[in-house]
Amino acid sequence: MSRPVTIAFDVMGGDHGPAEVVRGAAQLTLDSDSIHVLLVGDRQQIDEALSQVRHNAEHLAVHHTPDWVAMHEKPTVALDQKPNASVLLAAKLVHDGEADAMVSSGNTGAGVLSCARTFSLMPGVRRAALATVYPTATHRGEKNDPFSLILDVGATVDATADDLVAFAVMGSAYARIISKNKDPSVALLSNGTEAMKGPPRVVEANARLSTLAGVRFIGNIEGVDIPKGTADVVVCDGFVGNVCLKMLEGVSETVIELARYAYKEKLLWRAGIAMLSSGIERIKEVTDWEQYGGAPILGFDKLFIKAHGRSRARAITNAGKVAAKAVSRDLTRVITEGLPKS
Amino acid sequence: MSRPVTIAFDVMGGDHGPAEVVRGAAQLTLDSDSIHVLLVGDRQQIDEALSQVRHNAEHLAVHHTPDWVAMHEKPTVALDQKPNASVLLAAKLVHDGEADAMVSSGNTGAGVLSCARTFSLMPGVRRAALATVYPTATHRGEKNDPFSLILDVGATVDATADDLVAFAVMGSAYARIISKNKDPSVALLSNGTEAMKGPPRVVEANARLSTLAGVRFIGNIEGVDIPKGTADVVVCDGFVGNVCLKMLEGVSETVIELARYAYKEKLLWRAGIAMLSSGIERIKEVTDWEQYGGAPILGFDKLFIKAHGRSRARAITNAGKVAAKAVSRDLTRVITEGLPKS
Amino acid sequence: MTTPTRIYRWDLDKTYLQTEFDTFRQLVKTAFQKAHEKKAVPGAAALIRELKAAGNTRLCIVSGSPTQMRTVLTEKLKLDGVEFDELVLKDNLRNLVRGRFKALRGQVGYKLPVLLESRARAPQDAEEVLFGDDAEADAFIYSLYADMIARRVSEPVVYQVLEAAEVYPDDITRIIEQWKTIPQADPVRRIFIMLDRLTPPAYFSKYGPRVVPIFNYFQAALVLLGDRHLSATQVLKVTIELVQTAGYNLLTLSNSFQDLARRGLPLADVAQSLTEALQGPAAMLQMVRPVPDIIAAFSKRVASLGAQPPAPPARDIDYLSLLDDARPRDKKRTRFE
Amino acid sequence: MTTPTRIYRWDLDKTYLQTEFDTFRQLVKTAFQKAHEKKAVPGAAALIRELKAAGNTRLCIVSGSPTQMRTVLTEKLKLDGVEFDELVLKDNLRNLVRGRFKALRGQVGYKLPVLLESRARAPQDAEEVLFGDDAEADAFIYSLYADMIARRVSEPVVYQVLEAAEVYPDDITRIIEQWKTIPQADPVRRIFIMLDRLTPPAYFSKYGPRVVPIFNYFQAALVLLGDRHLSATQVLKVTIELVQTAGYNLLTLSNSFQDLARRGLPLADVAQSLTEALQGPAAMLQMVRPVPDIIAAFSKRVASLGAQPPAPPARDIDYLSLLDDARPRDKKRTRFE
Repeated sequence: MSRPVTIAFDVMGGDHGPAEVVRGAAQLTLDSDSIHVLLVGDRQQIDEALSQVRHNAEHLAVHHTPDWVAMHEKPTVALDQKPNASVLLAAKLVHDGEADAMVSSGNTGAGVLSCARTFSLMPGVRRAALATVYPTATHRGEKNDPFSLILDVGATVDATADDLVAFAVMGSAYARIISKNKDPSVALLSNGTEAMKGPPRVVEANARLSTLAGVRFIGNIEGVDIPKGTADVVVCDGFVGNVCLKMLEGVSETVIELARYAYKEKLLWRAGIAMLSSGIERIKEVTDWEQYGGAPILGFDKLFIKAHGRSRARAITNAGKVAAKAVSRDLTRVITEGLPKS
Repeated sequence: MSRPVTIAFDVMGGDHGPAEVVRGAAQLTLDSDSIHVLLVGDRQQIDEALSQVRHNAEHLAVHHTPDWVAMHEKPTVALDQKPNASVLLAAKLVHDGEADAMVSSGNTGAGVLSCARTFSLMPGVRRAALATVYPTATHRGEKNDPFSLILDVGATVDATADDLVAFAVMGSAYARIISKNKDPSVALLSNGTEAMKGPPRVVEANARLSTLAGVRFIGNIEGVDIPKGTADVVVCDGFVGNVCLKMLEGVSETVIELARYAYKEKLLWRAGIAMLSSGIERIKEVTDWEQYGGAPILGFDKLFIKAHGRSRARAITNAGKVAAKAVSRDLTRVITEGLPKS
Repeated sequence: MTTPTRIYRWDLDKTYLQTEFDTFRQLVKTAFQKAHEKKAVPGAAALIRELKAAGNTRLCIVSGSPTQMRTVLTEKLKLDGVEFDELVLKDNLRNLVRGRFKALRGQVGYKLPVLLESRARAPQDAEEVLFGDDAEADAFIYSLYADMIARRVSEPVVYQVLEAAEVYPDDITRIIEQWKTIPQADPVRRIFIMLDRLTPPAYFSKYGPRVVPIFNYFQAALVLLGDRHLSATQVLKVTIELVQTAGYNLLTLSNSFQDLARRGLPLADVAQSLTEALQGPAAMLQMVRPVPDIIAAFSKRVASLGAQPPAPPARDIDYLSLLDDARPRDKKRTRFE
Repeated sequence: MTTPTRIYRWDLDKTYLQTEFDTFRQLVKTAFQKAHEKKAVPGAAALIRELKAAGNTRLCIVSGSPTQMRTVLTEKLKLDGVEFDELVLKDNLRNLVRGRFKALRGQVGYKLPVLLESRARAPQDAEEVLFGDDAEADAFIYSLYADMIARRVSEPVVYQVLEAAEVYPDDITRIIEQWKTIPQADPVRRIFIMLDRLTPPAYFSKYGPRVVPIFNYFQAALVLLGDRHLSATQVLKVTIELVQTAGYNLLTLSNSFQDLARRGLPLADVAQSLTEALQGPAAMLQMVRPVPDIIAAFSKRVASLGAQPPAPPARDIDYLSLLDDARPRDKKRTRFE
């Protein structure tokens, strides 16, 4: 049995309400003996949700707070006004050692800000990064994983070359630990594969990564390589990464939309789609990444996994598992050791 | 009959060789009485290609040069070494009035650099932008066009707020003329829809566009809005735009790859796919934008349409038509009039 | 002694013993297990020992296991240091072969008369605490039994329930007659339901606050401390067994504590008693290490719940409408349902 | 005069007249068109007038149109100022009704004897220039005719070709006999093929450099200037008709000029003659405005081709293998084939 790990869940603020998060966390208490969950949110809603779902109460605790940050709220204002907002409280509980890492499917900005106000940056890291996995056409690692990791996707809008190098180290460590990929390839996202392509920060980061030990840097990649899965870890600033990530989501939605449109159109197509259904399920499984795990905020001494706002229970469960794995395999230490010594 | 327009085609350097470009240009001489084509490239290869294809020689001329820039060549070096490279020669012919606009499916950098060395920037424009259309889930304009325009996608890697404003004006004018969309909506790509979201250049551009007459600015959009088609014209710097554009291509390839994989897998799926074929054709038509026209370089006094390297004849024909339309509708004048007066 | 006799009635399989017989293979294995191979649910033996330690108590065990297993079961209980007063086993082998009671008739028709017979022999003022599990209809049968003795349920309802449960008519007559010989009383203090299948505790709220679903016997011990069937020191002894033999720790214990608190069980006095017991001189308590943490952890868990809502009130139970709930579920539920 | 007689043989439909009869509707319309409604191919009339102006020339027209149309066709040619010496029409209406020659037999079996008959009547030293189009087998028939007179093709080959073209046996006999009465000579200087269907010019390279596919009669005029059948001034007159009546301009003219140059036709002398003609005092030439541009444009187009490769050599024609090519295509090709 691994050493027990406690994951704090910000139960409030996800698109599907507290019940979905509670269900996902409850499932975690059944799936693993070594993971404990700490549900932070409105006690009554949590208990109401728990009354509907099997769970192991020995591995579950509730920290009540009626306050939370809604999706539309401005993070700074909301956290200033609500010191007991569930997401901030979850971060504080992690900081206080009540839990080892946190998961939230609520307002991303509020999550990142809660970390920034509560956690410390690792020595050698100047800015945090939000990383996320997405499915690709390539499979990798021990688990034959179709996912690549991309960071930053929104935490640091104006990353410097130093930041990009740190992101590369953090992403590499995370892929190694979570994807069981012993030696993940790391690439910089640019507008050309040549080392000199891109804005100065990217060019400089390329030069520095080329000589950094411990990271298997494969150079620059282009946008086309993102869905192809050319690199296991894609490094970029938060502005570019955020646009890319949201675009991938949009494309996925659009493809599904088109398929639905085609479905309505013609009887013959309908028959065809019925026959194809198992195949489409498989494609959807690879395409519809929203249901897989979450996005880690890397760079702080404590880990925060940001699950998608639209996460259903299964995504929450997976986010919790990922968080627990990162903690039990000591992600923070691995990253600290990998950062360039200055 | 519209006034005759001559389009110079850089025949060399596309992925499919000169024959494909010649075929596309030859078709143009059949499709329109008012378009002339000037084929710049190796005379022997051009004649060889013409021997295979119907064309109207009255609307076609050849400018021979054996030199050209390959895809892998570094533009500055190649153009320095080959002053008679087809793409540079095409630009010079446009500059000299032998043609009104140029089309190339070769090395993009060499194309843009040829323009930069040969054409003049319009007054009020500090940096050029490479724009391209891509298919979306939304339809727009008189032609019920599923395409949105995005710029810059690679010409100006580090755009300032001023540049982004100029790009918005250029994109708006181009959409108005080419897509017959009387009042195209224009948006800034950012990591959030709020006006204050994004790096300083984007925030400032947002503020300036909000008060600029002549452009229907709808604010910031996110990556998810790109495939949705929320805006008719998407404005961003060349770094972000390049990554996005190439990612869209990669996603398209990946989806097709997955479909092909599914096809092989199972007899039942094969039957289903056969039934669906017309539906898939329709989806592919909307998804597989590589065959549509090309990407205009905007900001110079002369127009350059960059066709995709993988362009087949049909794409070349369309690129030529788009170029001719832009010339005959006086795109340059429309843009100049729309720029903010300083 | 002024305290009345206390009767603790226990089911065996899944309540006292960790039994798996959902597959035929498990069933056969269970049937041929030796005494020392059988495993008790963590804390069950310690809890029974502590309950028995008060004296003037009776431990009555009713099991669906066949009489042929009496020897091995007796031996197992002896190994665990559990002294019982009654051990009722089922009279034929058929039930074993069928694996478990397939029909409600099998449960109601067997357990209810056994309980009534045992009660008939008991002192009239004897209090009872019953232990069952969520695998079968224990909550239903125990509650029906309690309410029959208290005459909170009418003869026509009992008749209808037995009929709906497909108990044979002459068995029904016998049960009703037996019942009538038992003087009216309200002896059942608690019905503990061990959540072997992790049925959500709220599922049992329809049986009223008398029924307390538990994830472990530490929770039962806490409730019994509040009910004054155990002392704080005895609770600690049960706890020590859980920590030492089943890997329980501060986290699981305090989570279990909070779980009860969230369900509205009044634990303030319990926490107070535990604190005092821990601060006492008894060196044995040092085994729960680190000592001061346990109370801090419990307090923190309770504090983190905010204001405590009132405990749920007692309620009348509508047995007829609960009959369906009480029917045994056919399969162990899978994890991802 | 020391120059020998020059015979210009013209096809009518699609070579001289802009005729559309690919659909039944077009066919009927063509049949009932009045003379002034018929339109000549731009520059054709001017070219014929200039060719005729040299004197000692014969204009022989052979058309597949039926004899019933003689009046309207004669009237049309008169309206255009074209004076012909022969106008051979087809002897029955069937061809009109069938729209156009459906079989090679219809073409070879009709046109070849007509050409041979006309040649039999001509002075032995008469040179010939033939005009046809790419809609039918004109390049094939004209080349065969030329090579038969020159005896570059043997009797067995002619026989096989006619047989393969399904010409009736007695017709074959008559054709061969007629041929034998004609003295050996090599009078055919050029065969122009008007590219009505925009067949790629290279398609005709198998007929050797004698066959010159043309996109317009400006190209024919340029070649005839090189062949000394026209003067530079005459070429400019043809050009002026094209500019004034058909929207030709500097661009289309210089493109046409370059097209010939690319195909290896030697145009250096032609350009020189044109330059001199334009620089002459004739005020008429001022109509081609802006005057200096035309030569500059032509020079630029030629210069932009780099070094001129050698002109293609004359070659023997393998008529048997070309029979399939010569069969009329069934439909006008669509644009996106």
